This record gives sequence, C-alpha cells and structure tokens, in this order.
Amino acid sequence: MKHFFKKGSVPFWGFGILSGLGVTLKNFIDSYFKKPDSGGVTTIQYPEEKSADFEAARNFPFLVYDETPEKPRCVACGICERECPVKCIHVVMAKDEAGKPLRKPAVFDIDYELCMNCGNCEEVCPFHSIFMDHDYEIASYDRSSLLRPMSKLLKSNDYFHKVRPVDAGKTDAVIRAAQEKKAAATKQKDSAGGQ
Amino acid sequence: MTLLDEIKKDGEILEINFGPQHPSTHGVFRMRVLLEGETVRELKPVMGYLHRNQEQIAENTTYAGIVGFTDRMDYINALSNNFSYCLTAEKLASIEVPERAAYIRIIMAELARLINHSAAVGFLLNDLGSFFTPLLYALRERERILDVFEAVTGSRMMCNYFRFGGVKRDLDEDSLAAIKTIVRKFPRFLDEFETLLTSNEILCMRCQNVGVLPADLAVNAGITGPTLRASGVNYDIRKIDRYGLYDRFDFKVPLGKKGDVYDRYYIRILEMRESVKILEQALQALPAGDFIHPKTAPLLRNPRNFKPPVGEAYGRTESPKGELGFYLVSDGTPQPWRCHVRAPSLINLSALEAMCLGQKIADIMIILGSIDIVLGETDR
Amino acid sequence: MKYTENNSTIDPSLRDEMTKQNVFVTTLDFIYNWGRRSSIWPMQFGLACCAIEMIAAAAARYDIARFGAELFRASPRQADLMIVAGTVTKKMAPNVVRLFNQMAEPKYVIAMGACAVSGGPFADGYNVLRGIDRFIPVDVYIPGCPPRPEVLLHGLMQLQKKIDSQSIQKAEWYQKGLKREFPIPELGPHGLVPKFNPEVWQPPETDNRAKHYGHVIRIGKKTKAPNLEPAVSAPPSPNPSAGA
Amino acid sequence: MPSMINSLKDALEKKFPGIKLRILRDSLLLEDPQDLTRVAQHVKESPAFRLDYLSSVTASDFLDYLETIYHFYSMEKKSGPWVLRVRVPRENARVPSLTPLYQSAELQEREAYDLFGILYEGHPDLRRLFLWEGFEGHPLLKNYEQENADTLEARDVEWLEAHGVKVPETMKKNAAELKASGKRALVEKPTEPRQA
Repeated sequence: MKHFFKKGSVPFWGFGILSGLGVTLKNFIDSYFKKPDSGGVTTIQYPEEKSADFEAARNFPFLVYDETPEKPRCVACGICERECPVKCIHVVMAKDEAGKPLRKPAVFDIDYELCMNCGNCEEVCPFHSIFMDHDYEIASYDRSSLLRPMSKLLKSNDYFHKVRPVDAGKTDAVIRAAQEKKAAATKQKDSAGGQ
Repeated sequence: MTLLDEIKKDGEILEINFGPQHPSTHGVFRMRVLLEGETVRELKPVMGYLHRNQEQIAENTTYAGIVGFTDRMDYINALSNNFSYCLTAEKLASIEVPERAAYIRIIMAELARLINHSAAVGFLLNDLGSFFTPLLYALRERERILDVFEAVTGSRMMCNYFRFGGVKRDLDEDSLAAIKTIVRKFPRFLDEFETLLTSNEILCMRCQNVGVLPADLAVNAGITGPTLRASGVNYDIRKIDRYGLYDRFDFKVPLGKKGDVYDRYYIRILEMRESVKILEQALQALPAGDFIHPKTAPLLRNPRNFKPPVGEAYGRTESPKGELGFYLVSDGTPQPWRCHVRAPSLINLSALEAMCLGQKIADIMIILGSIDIVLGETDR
Repeated sequence: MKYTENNSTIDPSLRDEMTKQNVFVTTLDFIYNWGRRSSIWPMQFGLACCAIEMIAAAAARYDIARFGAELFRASPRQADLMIVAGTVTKKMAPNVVRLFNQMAEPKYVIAMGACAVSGGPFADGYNVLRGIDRFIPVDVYIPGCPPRPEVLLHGLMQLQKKIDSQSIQKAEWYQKGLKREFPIPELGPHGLVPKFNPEVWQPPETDNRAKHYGHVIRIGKKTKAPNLEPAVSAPPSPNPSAGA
Repeated sequence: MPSMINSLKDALEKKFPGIKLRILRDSLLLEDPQDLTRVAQHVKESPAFRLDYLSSVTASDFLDYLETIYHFYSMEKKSGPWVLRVRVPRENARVPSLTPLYQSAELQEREAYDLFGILYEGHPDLRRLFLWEGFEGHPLLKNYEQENADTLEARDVEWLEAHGVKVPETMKKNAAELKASGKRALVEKPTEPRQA
C-alpha cells in the first residue's frame, strides 16, 4: 500500500502531479487522433446523430395492430393492467349495443407520466399486443398530453418490425404457429363432425 | 445543560447545515455540524429527504413487481440489488438457479461493481476539488458498460433483469463480445487511473491519516464492504456465504492497514482489479444451458401465481457498498407480508460522527465521499 | 411561464432577400432570446436516480455543454434553470419551493423524470409528493424513469424553443407588480400543509386511476397475519400473545 | 440450520436458568423482552459464539403483536445468521435498546421507532429517522390511515387564505363539509369495481 511518501515510491516531490498531467496530456492528444472507443472523443452530437439503438431498449409501451387501427391485437383482458407495478394502464372492454362484451378495448390509456419503463406489461401479455417502444422524444409543455389514449398508442405491425426486427419476427412466428394449430384443430373437428 | 447551550454562552462555536441541497453530499443528505473554528465538535446526520416508502409499496406489489423497485434503491448499480432480492426470494421458495444463469448473474454483478467503484472514486475526487476530470474518465468507462446493460437488460440504469431462478433474457453473442472487449480494456483504464491519482501528492496529503476508522469500532458499528476492509477486517460475504457459485472463482480480498480515506480510496482500485479477474474467469468458463430454471420459466409469463409458502427468509450479498440484505416474510399471498432492506449505506453512516470528530470542515466531505453512500438506499 | 407565440414582424421572404446582399436584419427579441437560450445555467440540484442521468448528460458522451448548459451553479442566485431531477418527497418539498423562490427572474423549471412529473412509481406512498407542479409552475415535463440523457437534451431543446418564443414587451418578469413568490408549504401532522397550491395546480376532473384502483395501498387489506409457528407444533407453551 | 439455533438455545438456558425461550422455525423467540440485554451481552462476550456484528434490526407488525427481529453474525468465527426475535403488545411497545452494546443498532432502532412506534428504552437519542418531528402516527403499521393528497382539508384552506392564495369555491365547500362531518380525507377503496 503506497503510503506517506515512502522514499522509494516517488522520485521527487512533484513527480505524482507531473505523471498525472502526463495522463491528461495523453488523453488530450488522443482525442484528436484516436477513434472514439479507444480514447478519442466519444461525444454524440445529439440532434443530428443519435446513439446506437439497441433491440432490447425499452422506453414506453405501445399497442400493435395488424391491418387497421380498428382491429388491435389487444382483447382487453386486463392482465397487463393487474401486473403493472405502478398501475398506469387503464383498460375498459368494449360492449356492443346489446351489452355483449366484444373482445376489443373501448378505452385503453397509458399514463406516460407514471410509467417506469419496467417492461412487465410486455412480458405478461398473452396476446402479444403490447410492446416497449424505442421512441423517446416525448417531452411536453403540459402534463395532460402525457396521458396517451388508445388512438395515440396504436402502431402498425410493420412499425414494430422496423423498430424491433428480431422480436417482431419471433412474435409473428408464434402467432402464425398458433393460428395454424387452431386452423388444424378446427379442420380436424370439422372432419370429425362431418363423419 | 447540553453542548448547544454551553456553546451559545461563549459564542465560540458555529452551527452549520450541510445539505439537503449541497453540491457534494451525493444527493439529499443533511449533516448538522457544530464547528469550533474549523474543527468539528459534533455531527448529527439528518436523513429522510429521499424516503420513498419502498417498504410500504413492496407490501402492496407482487414479488415480481418488487424487482423493478429494487433497481431504484441503490441506483448506481441496480443489478446488485436485483441479485440480493432474487437470492432471498429463491431462498424463501427454495428455487435453484441453473449454472449458466448463475454465471450470467455473476458477470452482471461484477460489471455493476466496476461501475460503482469507478464512480465512487470519481465522486470522491470531485469532493477533493479536482472538479470533474477523474469523474469524466470514470463516466467514459461507465458509458461503455451501460451500453452492454442496455443491449442485454433493456435499460441503462434500471435493469429489472433478474428473475426468480435465473435471468430474463439470455446473453447473446455480440453483447458477450462487447463484455469481453470491456474486460480486456479495463486494466489499461485502471493503470491510467492509478497513474493519475494514486501517487498524486495533493491526494496523499489530503487523504492520509484523515477520518481514521479503527477496526473494533468498524465491527461494532456494523460497517461492511470496502469501508470495513480498509480498516483491515477480512470480511467479504462472497468468500463467507459463498452464494451464487462465487466459490468457483479465485480472487483475493484486498485489505487496508490504517483505515483512513486514502486506504478506502485505494482499496476500491484494488477491488476493481479483483473484479476484472473474476470477470475473465467467468467469461472463459461460461457454460451453455438454459438461462432460467425450467420450473420457474412460466413465472415469466404470469408472475401473479408466484405464491411462496408461509415463512421468512434473510438473504444477503456483497453489494459494492457493503452487505445488502433483504428480509422477506411471506403469508402465502402474491404480496409479501413484510420486506425489509438492510441497507449498507444507512448502517455505514453510524460511524460517520466517530470519524469526523476533530477533523477539519473540508475533510467532512471527503470522509462522507469515501464511505460512498447512495441516498436511494439510505432512505429507502 | 406561459407559452406565448412570438411572430416576428419581419416577413421571411424579405429577410432572405436581404441576406443575399449580406444585409442581416434581426429583431431585438431574437438577439435577447438567443443570448438567454444559448447560455442557460442549470442549478446543481440532483435528488435521486435522475440526477445520475443528469450527470451522465453533463459528462463526455452526451455533452450538455453543446447547449451552453454545462455550468451547474451551486447557488440558486446565479442559476436560471432548475432541473428537478428525482423524487420530491414531502420532507424535501419546502426546500425545493424555497430554492425556486430564491432564483432570479427569468427562471424556468424542467421536471425531469416520472417522479418529478407525477410522483412516478412511488406516487402512492405516504411521503412522496405527487409531482412538483403542485407547488411551482413547470415549463417542460420529461417523462421516463430515468429519462435517457438524450431525452434531457431533447427537453432542453424544447425549453429553448419556448424561450425563443418569448418577446420583451410581453415578458412577464418586466411587468410591474409581478407576484412570483410561491408560498412555502409546511410539514404538518400527516403530510404537507397545504397539500397543493390551487393557483398552480388543480386536480383533474376524471382521475381514472383513483376511481378505478382507489389507492393501491389500501387500509386493512390483509386481515390474517402469517403464523410463523413451526409446522410440526413444538410443545405449545401457553403463550397468550402468540398469533392465532 | 436448526441444529445451530438449538446449540444457542441450550447455551443460553445453561447460562440463565430461568429464561423462557422458544424455537420458531430457525429463529429464537425470547418470551420476555427484558431478557434481551442479558442475552445480547452474553452472546457477544462468550467465546463459544463471539457474535460481535449485529447485521440488521427489523420491526414488523403481525396484527396481534409487534415483533423486532435481530440478525447477529460473528465476524471472528465467520458464523452464519443467528436470529433472535422479541414480541411486544401493540399498545405500549417497549423493547430494551441494544445501542449501548452494538452501535450499528442506533440508526436501525430509530428507523423501527419511526415507522412502527416501538419505543427502545436506553437509546441515546430516540428521534424519528426518516419523517419529521411533527408527524403523527407510524406509517408502516397495518392500520395506518394515510391522507388523501388530492383533497384540501379545513387546515389547508385556512393556511392558504392566510398566505393570500385564492382557493376555488368547490374546494372550500368540500373542506367545510369534511370538517363538519369530523372525518379526515383518507385514502379509500376504489369507488368503481374493476371488471375484466
């Protein structure tokens, strides 16, 4: 353990400070010639150049719809609402005029001002309908614009492919497999029913 | 008649409030200090300015939801909080962790230790007056590690990555390669950091023999972590409890001699070197296999039916600040009955007054910086 | 500070025409706002996790110095922007409002992070203020927990857009009788007295979260205590206080 | 683990003949809280245990009684957690303080007093740790009534008017009604049942 100037440790009194200045000088010179990850300037010029966008990054949730915004994947089951630790999701199932519940949300709003970006809703959704987005430029002047209604949350599946290609591919595969299994089951039931 | 009345009589002593809004108290921590001229006569810490009632919220959230809240306790390295909490929950429900998951946990926990120690040294140097230069070097390294955290866990600081029985996602190839380059380059950064700081005369003059913490007081006051080992007591929970396959790696536990601020600074540099050794061994021997125990994998999809049996469990790990313990009492429902956190930052402060008595006013900041507290964990 | 639209009186086509002949026409407002916008000094005011992201924004990679805001002034007298970065607890709220009152006009507030905007993940606790805009006016809200450094820079650019839009004639801080002193709440027996400042913030009419969830932390929800007695019942010594 | 706690129980019964102890899973319950200082003193000095490190002091509320749980470790012998528990009735919760023996208990006992209301006798300065002096009630108890932060009460309206802040009529009327009915604006259950 280097202690209070054991004679051999420091040749002359100012040597420690000089070697420190040497380090800062080296860094100063490196910053002009070296590449960013080996000692060069690592600054990201934010508005023009954005930092690397990682696949798994999670900012705020959004809802996915396949063809038209009127038919989202979400069936308003409310599991994400129960699992959200912060309770910032509010789901009301749609009912047609006869009062029979439709498998579609009438109201689905997420409170972006409370959301803590934990991603639990994406994990627990059994219908692959809510995912974490990468878009983070949502600072606003008034608080009420942060309470996002369903119309603002719905984004298309190809936006999901653009933002998170690998995960989107996996979810599509899972959904296609489920549909084939259901189609095979119904066909098998029809054929059984048909005999 | 108390010290204060005595003081008011001859008017020699001044009462000063450090905080809660002070440039160098690492957050909203307040110290009521009685000063006679420049030397400290009495120091009373005042806390609670960041008491975010995490234990009340933990009693009303499911076990899996609490993992998200543990990130916010010691917000400089979220992963060691997850590690300690998941260890306790696994002890409560007796869940085992497969090998690959244990290795991934150790890799992420040691990366978090690198971030914490380099940032702690950077903030300590900020208090010493070398404004922002060493901290900028430390934060440059931290950004590289945060990129790996974001690629693997999804968020830079609030990772929410550990689950009961393993981790949420596997470590894919390119993030593994990124970790390897970080671990390969880190010793060079440490050498540069040491030549910049360790034999710097100003640092030696200001930090040696300041804020000495004797070993017996450290043990009696429950100090743990680098602050305790700087006073020469060999107590590292990774070696004692041998939790999470830590016994497979050989690493030394550096010890200090005098227990002053310089030892506490230098011990963090040595611990970073040990962590790099652990990371090298862990990266070589990373086995294949599943990243979460198949029995608890369905819990990822519906955490609500994780109902541990009635009982209590106390699990602790070696977080970079000291012994971080969780005490869980479960009553069979998805929400715990009681979730108490044994916060190293809070208990390391019980010796703060003993260390600061008789020191100069400028040294209080360094002593506080050398203990390395985070207010999210102190006030919970 | 309200968002006042400032349409400069010069029509743009004439201005572009003149810039071709190297004649630069500008308005006093433009220079005045350009000066204030490009050197807005934040106050060193970190509360919790968002403060670490604010420091990371001030560090080398996401450099806040490119926006002229890298000089974190320690005292409120010399700062003109207060970034409330972190959870404002009820015990800390009087200090935050006092610091805001001590800042010199024109002053701006950025509520950085879910906790400063609305209490965030800890909104249901007994010691957390549900958003700093209950006591002081906030100019830019930045959601996120914690918001990445780029989001803070984006919020700063939004604030700069707001500063650009202000004009000297309509500037609030030059009007006579400007009352910008907000009353400092006191620590009462169960929380802050007053709970919020009605002039600055009114509770919304439809609060789905309260109506739908009530309060996540409900009183007397659990009525049976866990019985930690050992499963194999040891000789039950007569113990009146043992649980049921 | 159980064998470890049994050895502690036998050692203590041998040292203090009349003491009433009970094994609870893998912790040791001291029936009479006043024995705590004797037991802690003995456990700290006796060469067999040398428990010189009190890791954590936890208080918790089990509806019929309040409980304080102590986790001891020995840094010398590197031996695992020895858990002692003490139960006290809710009305006058008094537990002897361990701060004279272990300085690590000082802040934790202040926190337990602050959040649960257990008085630790012999503590050098038992003040609230996290909340402020004028706070009434102990928030982590299971029957704590938390204030509703969205409705103004009579006390707030008076304060606001004293400081020259204009309070809208509806809030003033609600505050007056609340004061008339003598209730406090508390946190309630959800008004609308949650479907789905």
